[in-house]
Amino acid sequence: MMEIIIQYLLPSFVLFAFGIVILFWSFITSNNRIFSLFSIASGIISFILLLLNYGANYKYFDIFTFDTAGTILSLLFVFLMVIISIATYRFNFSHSEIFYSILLFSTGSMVLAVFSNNLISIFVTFEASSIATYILAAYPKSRKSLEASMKFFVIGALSSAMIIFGISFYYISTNSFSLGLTSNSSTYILSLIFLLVGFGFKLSLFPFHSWAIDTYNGARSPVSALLSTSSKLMAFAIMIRIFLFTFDISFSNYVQIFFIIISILTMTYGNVTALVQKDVKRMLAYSSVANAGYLSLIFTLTGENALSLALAAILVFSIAYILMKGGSFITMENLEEKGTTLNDIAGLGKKRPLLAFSFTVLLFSLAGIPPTLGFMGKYFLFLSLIEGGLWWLAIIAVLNSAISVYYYFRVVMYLYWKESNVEVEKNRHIDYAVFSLAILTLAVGIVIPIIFNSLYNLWGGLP
Amino acid sequence: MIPLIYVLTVSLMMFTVGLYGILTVKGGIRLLISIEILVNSANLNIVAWAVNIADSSGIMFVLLSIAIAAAEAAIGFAIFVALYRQTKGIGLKSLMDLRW
Amino acid sequence: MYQVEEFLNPGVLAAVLIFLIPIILFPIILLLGKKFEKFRRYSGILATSGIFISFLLSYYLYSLNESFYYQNGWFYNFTWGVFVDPLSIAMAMMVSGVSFLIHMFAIGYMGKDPNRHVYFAETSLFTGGMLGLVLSSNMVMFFLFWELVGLCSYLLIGFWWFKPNAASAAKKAFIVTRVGDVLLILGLAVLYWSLLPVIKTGDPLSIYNILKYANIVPKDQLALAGALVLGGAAGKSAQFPLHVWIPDAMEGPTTVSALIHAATMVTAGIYLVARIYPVYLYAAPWAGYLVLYVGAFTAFLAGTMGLVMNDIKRILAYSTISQLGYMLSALGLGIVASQYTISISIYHLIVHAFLKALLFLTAGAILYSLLDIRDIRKMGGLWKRMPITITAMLIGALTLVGFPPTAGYFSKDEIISLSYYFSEQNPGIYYAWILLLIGAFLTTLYTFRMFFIVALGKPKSYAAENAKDPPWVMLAPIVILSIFSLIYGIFQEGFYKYIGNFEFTLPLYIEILPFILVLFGIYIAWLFYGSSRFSAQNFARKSGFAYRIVKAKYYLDYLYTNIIADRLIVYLSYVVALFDRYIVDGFVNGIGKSFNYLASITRRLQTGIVQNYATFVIIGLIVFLILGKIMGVI
Amino acid sequence: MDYLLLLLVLPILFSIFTLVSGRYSKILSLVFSSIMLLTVLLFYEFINTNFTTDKFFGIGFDVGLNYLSYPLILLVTIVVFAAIFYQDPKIESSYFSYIFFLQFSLFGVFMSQNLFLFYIFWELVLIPSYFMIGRWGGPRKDYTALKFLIYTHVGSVIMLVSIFVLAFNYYSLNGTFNFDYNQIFSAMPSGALYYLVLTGFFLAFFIKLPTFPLHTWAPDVYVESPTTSSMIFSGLLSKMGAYGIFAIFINFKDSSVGWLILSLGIISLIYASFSALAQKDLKRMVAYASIGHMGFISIAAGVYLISSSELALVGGMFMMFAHGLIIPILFGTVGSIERSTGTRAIRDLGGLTKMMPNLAFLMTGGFLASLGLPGLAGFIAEFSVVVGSWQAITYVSFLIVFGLVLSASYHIWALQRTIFGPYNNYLGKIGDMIPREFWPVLILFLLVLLFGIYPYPIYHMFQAYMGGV
Repeated sequence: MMEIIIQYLLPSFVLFAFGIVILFWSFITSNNRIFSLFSIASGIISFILLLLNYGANYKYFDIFTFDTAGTILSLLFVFLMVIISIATYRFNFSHSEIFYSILLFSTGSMVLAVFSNNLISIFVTFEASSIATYILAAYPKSRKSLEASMKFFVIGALSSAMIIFGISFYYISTNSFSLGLTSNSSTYILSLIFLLVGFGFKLSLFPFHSWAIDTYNGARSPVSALLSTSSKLMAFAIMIRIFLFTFDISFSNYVQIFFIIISILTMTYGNVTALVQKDVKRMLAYSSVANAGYLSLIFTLTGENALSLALAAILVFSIAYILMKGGSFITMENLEEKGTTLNDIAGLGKKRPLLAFSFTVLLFSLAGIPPTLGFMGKYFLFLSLIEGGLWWLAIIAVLNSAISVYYYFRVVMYLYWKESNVEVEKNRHIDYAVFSLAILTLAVGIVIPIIFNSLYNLWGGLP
Repeated sequence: MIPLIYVLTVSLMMFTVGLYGILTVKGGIRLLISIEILVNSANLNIVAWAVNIADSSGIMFVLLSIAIAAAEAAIGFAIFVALYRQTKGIGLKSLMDLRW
Repeated sequence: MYQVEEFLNPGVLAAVLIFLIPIILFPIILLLGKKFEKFRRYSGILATSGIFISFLLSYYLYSLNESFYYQNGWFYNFTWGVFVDPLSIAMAMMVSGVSFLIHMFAIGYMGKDPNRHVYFAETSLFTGGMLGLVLSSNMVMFFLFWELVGLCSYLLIGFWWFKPNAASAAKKAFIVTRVGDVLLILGLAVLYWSLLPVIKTGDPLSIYNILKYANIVPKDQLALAGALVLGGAAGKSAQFPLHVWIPDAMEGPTTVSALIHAATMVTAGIYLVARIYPVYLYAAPWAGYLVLYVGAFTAFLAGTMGLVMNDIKRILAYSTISQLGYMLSALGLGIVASQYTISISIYHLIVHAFLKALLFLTAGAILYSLLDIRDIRKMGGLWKRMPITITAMLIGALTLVGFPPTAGYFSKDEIISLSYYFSEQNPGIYYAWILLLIGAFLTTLYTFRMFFIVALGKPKSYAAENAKDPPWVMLAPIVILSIFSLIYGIFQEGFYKYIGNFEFTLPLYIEILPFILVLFGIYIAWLFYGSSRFSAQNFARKSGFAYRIVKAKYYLDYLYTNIIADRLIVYLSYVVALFDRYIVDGFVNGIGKSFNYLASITRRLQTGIVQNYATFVIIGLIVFLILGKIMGVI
Repeated sequence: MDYLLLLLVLPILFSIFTLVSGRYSKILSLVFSSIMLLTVLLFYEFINTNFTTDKFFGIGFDVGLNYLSYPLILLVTIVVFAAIFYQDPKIESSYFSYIFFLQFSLFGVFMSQNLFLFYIFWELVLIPSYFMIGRWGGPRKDYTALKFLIYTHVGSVIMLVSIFVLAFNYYSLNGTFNFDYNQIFSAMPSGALYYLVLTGFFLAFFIKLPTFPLHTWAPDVYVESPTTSSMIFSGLLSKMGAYGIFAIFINFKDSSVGWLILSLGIISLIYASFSALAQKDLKRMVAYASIGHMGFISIAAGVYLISSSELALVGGMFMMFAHGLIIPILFGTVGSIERSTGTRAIRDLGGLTKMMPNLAFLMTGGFLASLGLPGLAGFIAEFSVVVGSWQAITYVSFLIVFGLVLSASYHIWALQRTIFGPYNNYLGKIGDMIPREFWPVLILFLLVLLFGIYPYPIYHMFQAYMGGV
């Protein structure tokens, strides 16, 4: 028993260990590159360890289920972490060891969170990652980032209180913290609502999204990359386990209607408001809200075929989402000093061809232009909507993505045929990081239809 | 043995108080306090039920959540201190550079 | 009539070469003339000789003395090929002959023009197109050449493109004829669908099939097709109400007017009706009446308008229109009486080609020596100064009015008598007879008005005083044509036999009635214009209102040009353009704008104050609780 | 037949080569495009051959040539060759790589055999077009590029939803996914979903075509682009819509739809003629002329849906080929007028024959071809459509021929104002078309003449396609 569970916990423990090592190493040197190399190394190690566990489906009591979907997601988290560490190789701030160690801690706890299958473990891991990300958002303690982190923290604390309430109601109605239990009492529904509020904050669904925009905008770009992708997908995985595998059993149409409203509002709000953003980073923040809307479409589905298709599709969407959103934010990192408005990125195609090209590919992917991965993600997601009979919802979704094309391609316009005299300093590492993401976006996009079959029923803990 | 309903009522009161605090207070520290009240009302909920059905896992959860709340409070306090260093003051209304 | 299978048959080859040679000359002359300055001098000779060859070839076809057709797949189930029968042979010989003579004249007439190579290239292309038109075996191919000659007329009217009148006249000619052409297309469409079920396989629009199967097609469909085709014919042959373009077309060189707008192209419409004659013959009767009365009315109307013109070429233009009306009404008569009267119409067509070419060439000669003065009131007393030309003109005039023993007497009076002959069995034709009779009188009147004013009296301009006969290269065609016009009458019998005879006899007083009218008309013209016993001005002043209407061409030009084209269409187009800009496109842009507006509202939610965000969260919570309450699960 | 992939691989390679080849790219791209021309001509052997991979969810890389797609691919190659030959001086080296990329995506659109692949290539076309408009466009290029992008993209995404609906309907009927053109339409849903599917395809194709209420992107795009792009866009982008209609949309065997698109076609024919008549800008007038011609395609499709008249449909197909050859001539001549005189306003021109005889010749030829003069390719198409549609719609045909008269009138009017009449001396001394403008346009014109007199080579392919259908 013990040695098996160790094998599954090891990837995240490696991250924790390295985080501590980095903290101690900072007594020896304060060289940012060493820490970055440390985190890259740890990332690679835990990546390999995760790959070894790939395909397993192992339940540790009702606390963790180590299923393949979770493995895929955590592989993505670790991969993004490595990319971030590569991109921030040239960081020159004081106490960058804090940044890296906390990056490792948060990623590790996220890795645990996507596996956890019990409200206690979910709560603990979720809160651990949230607390870590509060600190990350504050880094490097500039006024903007502090304000971002403050807002993040206040709303986060509020919603963690909501989560505890939700858990308490769940506990009251089922006398247990383990998922998958049903009840017909009204406290059960209360717990559903409170949990929805609590986790919807992390996923930045419509009424609970406001913090996200300011935080992604104010925080340092790699941090925004982490927040808008990894932690969001972690919350998403948790919500799948809670809502699809638990509440859907007895109150499916209730969940469905909630999420139809939420997803429509979220998509539309994000896309429409992004239209008028002059600041690219803020625009990306809004678009990530919109993407949360796409993600939450899965909860509107009922029916065996539709759900199994959607659960596979959501993995494709998550891969696409991590690659393109993370890449876009990391691109922003390069402009952080000069400012990230449209005028600042103008003419990037001439100054930094490689970066501009990669960013363009990522934007195409965000806009859902085939054959990029972003298109495939949306494609399979909407396919599952049609399968579930919600074709009108699918139409709303595709119209939303059609709107989004406007602001993505306006950025491309500024990249390539607008001029500005803003000087952008050269940073090879960011180029490589973003370029690798862009290439992956294209390559995986082409192979996805072939490997899509293998993405079916990878979620453990299905009722 | 206090009847369950009393406890729950108290927790409900605490909940409303905390909520009211979060929505109204001007300063950051008071915000932290009201969040603590909120969290603890929930904890109280769980504890009461755990005692009611004599289940240890509830107690365990509450212990964890108290610890986490403490950590959270610490972080929040740190953030507000750092903010105070930057801008002499932690009035919540004064921090609105990032908007629209 | 038999089908020739193989292409390499002397008859077929000859028929193809007849129209291919002049067409091929077009690029050759154009390119050579563009490359070498000094080739241009010879371009006229090249073109003329090429057309002479096709004249010889058409004579060869005539000598073969057999009618055959050849057709080969073109596209879909349409075919291309040649259709050779007496009708087309006669037309081909007329076209190539007249065109040959006019080209010869043009060698002198256009001799000084810098772009004469373009002129001759285009005229030879035109001739090729016209020959192709008369020889084509399929209505689609026919239509191709039909439009080709229309294009050439467009280009040649606008030959002096720098003159604004010429440019606008060319535009007018093209668009007015285009109206007819689209009607013709629809007519072909009707024919196609009405013949398709009848013939199991093959080309519904091949002339052979049309002639063969017309009798078993429903009558009303045939009538519809006939009416639409007649529209096309009216456009090309300037019949009412599409006659307005020919007078303006006189802006082009006179030789062009002679060749295209008098002798050959304008007769294409008549040829079209004659070509698919059975379609009308077996159609519902109203089609026949339509043909007849369009023709007769045009003959009358154009005669009246010819009376009041002062531009010599326009007078001739209106007389052309009225003569075409005679030809058309000749066909119409036959149709109404269901008789085969093509020969009479075509005979008048050919006679008219000679005499009108003659008249136009004489007019060209006059313009040539009067330096392009076209107003007859500035002429006068030219008989003394250019005797040969004016004598030829007199011959032409006599032939036009049908003065025995000129050819006109045998052709035109035949039609009038025919109308009377048919009106005996068929009273509906009676009015046509009246119209044609008056038309004959009017013809005499305007012709001799023109002749007297031009020939007699005193020169009324400096140029007129020292005018003289043109060089021989221009006189020769005139002389040849006048000889033709004089003696062609003797071929009447033979021609009728060749095309297909239709004989009838009438009492003498009817036979000579037109002749009496002609004498009367000449006398009146003499009274007014020869010996100015009466003054035309006074007469015009007395009949003021009628005069004004006629002078204004019955306001038809005004209606078409000023009201329909310049007012209706243009203003409508402005309205449509504004609609496109502000409604259709405005709607599209409005969607974008409204989204931006919406965004400027929604972004206000993002106040930046953390407690508002907290409030949103709480509101969301409450809303969901209420929703749960509504759904009745709490 | 694996050779087919060559048609898709070559343009991509060429576009990469031209991208890296720097200042040699102009000449290189000319060489490449002529190579493409030869290749496509050789591929006449491979008509009716397919290349397929094994399928996942009915999605495979299935490309093929048939009698409908081959003429279009030939057209694409010819027009691209002419446009590259034309070489508007505004454009830079990297432009050509976009052209070849566009060629690649167009080939994909015309060759793909299942709807999924079709959609992918259909959307892929947007990217090079967006860049070509935006980077080398006129003063309003940003607005135009984004308008074009959003407008066409909205249509496409709704088509995507309809493709899904079809696919799932097929799935529910046969238990397997299948996106093949010929089979997926056997599973046409009923009720609201039917109209959804209809709307999706309708929007996608008729926006691209473009047809009356959905046309406003086209004039902006054609006018804002440099001449080379105008030739390519007007000649080829509209053909995507036409191909979609003929290959896919006519699978809706529904006569009421037929009446709808027939009336839209007639309206856009007349409407475009009126708008063209009102234009002050010669290039914009030509743009509207192009829209008017596209009306014939929807007329043909509508007539086919009403009465399955093969003549009309084949005529419409031929129209799409002829129009692809004719419209570039018009834009080419207008472009050289603009280069030479510095203006496009009809008011400022006049009597250009004096200074630019070659231009006068080609422009007259192009305009006459565009108004459907017999002997030029446009006539064959218009004649087939009008004759073919009589039986189905009898007297409605009068509206069509009214549109013909209108189009004739504005073409002739423009000719009279620009190249005839007195010469406008303010233009001063101007030169004629220079060789790089003259030859491509002449080649196109000679092709138009050839196919006007001897349409058989193309016409029989479309007929064979109809025979196959």
